[in-house]
Amino acid sequence: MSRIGVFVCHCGLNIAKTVRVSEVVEFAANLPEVVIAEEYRFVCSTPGQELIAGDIKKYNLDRIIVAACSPLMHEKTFRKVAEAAGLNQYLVTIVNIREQCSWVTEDEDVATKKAKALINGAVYRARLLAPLVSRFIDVNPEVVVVGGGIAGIQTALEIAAVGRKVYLVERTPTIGGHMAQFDKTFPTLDCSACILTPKMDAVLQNPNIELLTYCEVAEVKGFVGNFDVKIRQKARYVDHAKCNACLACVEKCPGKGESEFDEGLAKRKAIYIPFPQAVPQKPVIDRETCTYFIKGKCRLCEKICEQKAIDYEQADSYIEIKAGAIVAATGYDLMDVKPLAQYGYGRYPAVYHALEIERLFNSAGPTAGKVVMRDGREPQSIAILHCIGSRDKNNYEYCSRVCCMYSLKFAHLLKEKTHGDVYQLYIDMRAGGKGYEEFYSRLLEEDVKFIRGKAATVTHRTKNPEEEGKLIVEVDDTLTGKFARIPVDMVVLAPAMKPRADAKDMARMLNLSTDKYGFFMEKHPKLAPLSTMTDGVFIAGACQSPKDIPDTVSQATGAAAEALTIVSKAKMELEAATAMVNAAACSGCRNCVTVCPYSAPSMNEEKGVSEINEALCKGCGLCAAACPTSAIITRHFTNEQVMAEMEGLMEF
Amino acid sequence: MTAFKDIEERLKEKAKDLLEKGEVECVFAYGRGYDERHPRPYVAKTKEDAENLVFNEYCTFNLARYAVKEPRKKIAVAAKGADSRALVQLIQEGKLKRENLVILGIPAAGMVDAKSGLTLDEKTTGAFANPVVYDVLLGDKLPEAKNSPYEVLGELEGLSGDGRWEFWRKEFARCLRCFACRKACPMCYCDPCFMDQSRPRWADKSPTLDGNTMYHLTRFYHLAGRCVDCGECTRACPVDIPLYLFHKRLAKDCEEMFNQAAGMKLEDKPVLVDFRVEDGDEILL
Amino acid sequence: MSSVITPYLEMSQAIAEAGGEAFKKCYQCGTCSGTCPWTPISEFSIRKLVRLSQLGLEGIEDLMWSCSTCKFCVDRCPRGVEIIDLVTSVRNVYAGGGLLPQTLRTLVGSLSSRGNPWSGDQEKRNDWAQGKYPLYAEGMEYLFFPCCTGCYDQRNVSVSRATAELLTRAGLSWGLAGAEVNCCGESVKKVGDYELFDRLKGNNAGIFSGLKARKIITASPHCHFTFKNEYGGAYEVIHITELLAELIKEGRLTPKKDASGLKVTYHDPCYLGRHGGIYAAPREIIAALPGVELCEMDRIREGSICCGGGGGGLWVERMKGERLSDFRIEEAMETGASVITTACPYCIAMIDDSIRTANAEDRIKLKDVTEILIDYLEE
Amino acid sequence: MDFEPKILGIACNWCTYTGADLAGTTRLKYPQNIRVVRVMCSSRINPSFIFRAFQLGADGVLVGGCHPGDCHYGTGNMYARRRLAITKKMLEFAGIEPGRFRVEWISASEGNRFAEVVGEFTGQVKGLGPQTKLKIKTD
Repeated sequence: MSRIGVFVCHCGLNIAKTVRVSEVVEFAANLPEVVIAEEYRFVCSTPGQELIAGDIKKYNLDRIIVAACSPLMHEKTFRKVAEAAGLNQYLVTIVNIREQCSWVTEDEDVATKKAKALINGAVYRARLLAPLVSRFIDVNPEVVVVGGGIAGIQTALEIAAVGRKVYLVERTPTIGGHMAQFDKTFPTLDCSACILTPKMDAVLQNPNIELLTYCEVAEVKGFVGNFDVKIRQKARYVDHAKCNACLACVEKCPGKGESEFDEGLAKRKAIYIPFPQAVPQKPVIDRETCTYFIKGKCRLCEKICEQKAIDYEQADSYIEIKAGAIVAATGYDLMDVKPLAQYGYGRYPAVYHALEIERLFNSAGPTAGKVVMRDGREPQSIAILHCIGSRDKNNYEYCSRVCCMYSLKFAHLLKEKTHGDVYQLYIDMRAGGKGYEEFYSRLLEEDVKFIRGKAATVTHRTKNPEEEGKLIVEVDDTLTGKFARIPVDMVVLAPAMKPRADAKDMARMLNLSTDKYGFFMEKHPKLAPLSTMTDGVFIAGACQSPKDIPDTVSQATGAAAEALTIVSKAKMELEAATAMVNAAACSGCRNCVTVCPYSAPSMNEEKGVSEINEALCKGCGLCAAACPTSAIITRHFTNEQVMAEMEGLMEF
Repeated sequence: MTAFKDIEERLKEKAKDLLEKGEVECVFAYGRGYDERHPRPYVAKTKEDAENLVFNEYCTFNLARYAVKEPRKKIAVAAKGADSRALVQLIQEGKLKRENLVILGIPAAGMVDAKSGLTLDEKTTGAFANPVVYDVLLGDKLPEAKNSPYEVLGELEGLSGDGRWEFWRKEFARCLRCFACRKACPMCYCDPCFMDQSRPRWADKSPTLDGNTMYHLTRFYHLAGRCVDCGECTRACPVDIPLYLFHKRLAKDCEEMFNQAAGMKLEDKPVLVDFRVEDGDEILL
Repeated sequence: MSSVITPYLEMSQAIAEAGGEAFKKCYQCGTCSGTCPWTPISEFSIRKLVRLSQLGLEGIEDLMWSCSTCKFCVDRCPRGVEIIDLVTSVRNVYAGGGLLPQTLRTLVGSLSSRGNPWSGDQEKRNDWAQGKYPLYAEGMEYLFFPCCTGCYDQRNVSVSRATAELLTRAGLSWGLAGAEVNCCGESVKKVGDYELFDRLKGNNAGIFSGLKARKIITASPHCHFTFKNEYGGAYEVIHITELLAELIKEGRLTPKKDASGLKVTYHDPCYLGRHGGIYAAPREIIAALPGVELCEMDRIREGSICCGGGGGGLWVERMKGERLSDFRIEEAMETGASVITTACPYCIAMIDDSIRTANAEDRIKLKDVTEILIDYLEE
Repeated sequence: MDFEPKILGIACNWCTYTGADLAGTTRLKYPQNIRVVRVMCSSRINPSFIFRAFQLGADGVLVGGCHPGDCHYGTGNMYARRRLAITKKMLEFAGIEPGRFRVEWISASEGNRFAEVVGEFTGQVKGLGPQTKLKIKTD
């Protein structure tokens, strides 16, 4: 037998105007196991709360029912009152007689009757409630950041700044990401390297950051506060512990490969660092282009290395890390524009994509900063084509957000470097951002020709002698309504930013959802843009959607704060109203394992029954309804509790 | 069509061969009962046992019912059309492993329910003549039934709601709660069954109309999208409740709504632990 | 046009209701008009047509007859606007108002009274066959449907004969559609006369189902498109080039005559290529000629340029310098080819006309793929 | 006296229950035959709850959840949709008027929709009269 106290609130006249409170109280007082029923003008007020606390002690109540406003309003308030009075908070039941009773009818009889039914249901349910104890688990204090572009670098630095250990995992041989490839950044035109390399160096110097380059995440297990992350260290064939970064090996190496960093516009050695300011400064050997690996002979690097750091026998190895939180900052890929044959990329050498032109601008790039085309000429006229693959149903429907601005930047740099004619072919000029519209305005004054129309075709088919030797960009200049043929020396495409080719694999490992393109889904587009559906995993930068550097850095800083809210606690409170399996009743059908979006249930193959990891459980009850044997108990919403409430409600 | 006698011979041969080579620990098939009309499930563990195997038109049992109890052993199972679907469904549910099973497929038409004398076909149960998955086929493939297995529902579907309730009320009222249906069903592997639970108690322990209704409706639901239409429940029922009609109707609903029939493909997921975003709300109307 | 505009949304609504609804998605980027082959050579702007429909503005009637429904813009449109549907619905709305140009009136009139666009006598539909080929009867494998143009247009009649001859030599079981069939209706649908289209379709569909046709071979990609996408019958629709390529692969037709030194180019018909997705089959047929050299033009396959004959264009008079086929033969000649091949009666008619008006007969010959195949079939 | 049906509502905490609250906050009026049980997610609803509700004397049962795609738990309502669709078919085949059972996706911002649905559904159930088929006979 339980001892239930019922407290009915007038809420001033909000309830009392339509519900005959005294009649309801009298009704409640006569329900079985109800020891005391009281009414009060404002139960949520301090005296109201004191009334409840007093009655709990006075009548030795072990359940309380508050009939007042919606539980979404004051459930927390009354739970606190109960806890303070020594009653477990889960033994509080709120009956909603305001939002779902007194406010939605004017008929006193009807409202009073419904209030009674609702209280009756609550009494039925309350008898079956059980105290629940919040449990705490230890939290691993470390954070894994996946991706060493500007987003990952920023996140790692912020977390390290408060003294927490960070593992920064980068799959290429250096951190820096796409930003390291850029020459200038819009709209301020600061030199990208000048603002990025100090940060890269800071990563290297920071004792709280363990830099794991040439590494990939192989497996993620566990849950918020307790992740087990397995990292694959790809074989570098160079022992970085021994290497002193003299780079004599690079100089001597006869092997040649296409420089990924220079977008294939230059060669690199088989043993290489991607670019001079790479972090770390120590090289790796690319098996595919190494003479020794191809022909079995050479070993020049080994001969030259005084440190004896070359190790051709090196194999992939694995590093296991325990982490409290994970930040995914895996960035983007540029869309492959070759399939869009109308723009001639790959067919005409004078057609470049955005990252290629970035490298041409860069003084450390393949042309030492001169805009020189593949045939050695300096272009005297250039067309920049916006929205290649973006805002396009046939490719990517979204706006890639950064292309308008970097196209303006290209126009500026091209003007500056070539003094040639520059055309911008755009659909809509999107310059929303601090200083962006001003930058657009500046470019208009720089005598760049803006043509409102999406380029239709890039062709070599000339129509008159002036067009000879040029590429012709065909476009409807929509503002005049005239068809334009623009003869140019060079064409620059602004392709869509798209998710990494393997974003889906990463999403699977981290249990993230992706949108229809493959970008990682945030938990809420407005109110939780850095969180994901998996607690403890956060996202930053272009892996969530196309983004420019300022937005990426802001997100990265935010994601660091999010990760810190988890790892700054030694212990973490777990949801108490979770599900559990009554092993004796489990028939091992696996329904729960199949349906749970949080992977909380798993099969104990030995015992043939399922088990629920309560740290992962969110208490939705999906599994309980899928369980044919009623073996799953959803605490606070058990089958008996729900059905008892139904029974109580249907009595009146 | 291969004669039952020939199938029996091939069954014996194959069973002997498998047992002799040690490829399986035992063979689930049929043995002689007290007369020809009443064969019984039989487990051959040695090649000598294999001599005792029989097959005739009365071998209606769905042996998946027994196979499901041996998830870890390497076993061979004789499986007619619906039986093979049950095995597939059990594999989908992780209850059996394909690699542990040697499925001895039996194309069979003209099976007869010894009790009622009715032929098993699309008008009753077990419409599938050919096994859907097998390792060995012990007879020639048969043409599949031309008519829909759901045509038989027409009469009941033609009744008014009140008429249908009257029909089921009378049927449920006769239920003795002997649980033969669930014991015979290969998909009813739950131990314990929800009906054996005390928390919550879903129905009265004694057979009352209300409790029987709850039991049968819930069991029908648990089998929705899983029932392979073998008809074992109905043949097992001592008071001849036509349970298969309700199962068939839910199978039809699942095919219409989710485009999937139970136990047809190894890679399917049972429909009620699966979803598609494009399921659409019209299914709720 | 007045320089002040007032949106006339009722008209916009009427166009939407006639099936052009997709114009709502357009953001006026100009991809369509930049891609459209008419833009550089005429005043026509498909983008402007979309814009005028969005606001229901006048002026649209001056633009609407130019489009040859070649689908180039539709394939490129980043918004997924079904521009051809829009064009036909604009035509439907305005033609309903009596704005059909004179030349198209002849087309519509002939289709309405005689069931073909060439004012030919219905009973003479199969005269080209000179009684050499059987009519289709139940049990035969293929029903051959030569386009009306292949029945009545002199240049195209020879294509029909070549086709019939190839089918016979391959030993197929086939028969001709009887004289009671009529035009597939593709052009008249694109001209916006939905009602007449439905009538033509109804007659043909009735005949096909009466004959229990299982596989229909079409000579014209326009018939191919229409039977496949608009009729919805329970038969397979096969374009002749698909079938011939298959027959060559199977060894049932083998060109043996030496074609060394022969340079051939191939023009992709819009309705075979972009509408039908068939690019490889005709090229495989050409490649089967022993020693032949296929000299491709610059703009081919998905990027091919229309001859101008689609969407009713065959019946629209155009000024010199505004005929796409004129440009197309120039492009063909640039390749160094001595023969331009194609696989559509409309393309044949348009290109034939261009070659003759340009007096280019001695520089380039026009052959249908079937014709060139039969030329080289035997030594 | 007019027949006043008993209607059981089962609403998910995040969308429909909140939407029902909003109906109250905006002082919309709707028939008060409904009594709502709050669960965390529509996927918590076991079809046996629905059978049970009818046995307990409900004349109608209304289930509310988040719109597909908006489930607080990601995909809960997708499973619920399939389960409840089957439940509906079962009731119909057993001969229980399918109009006594309804599933609606009502978001937290759709207070008016909640009131509207409840109004409509109450009227519909009223028209069907008392549910006696599954109701447990106590006498």
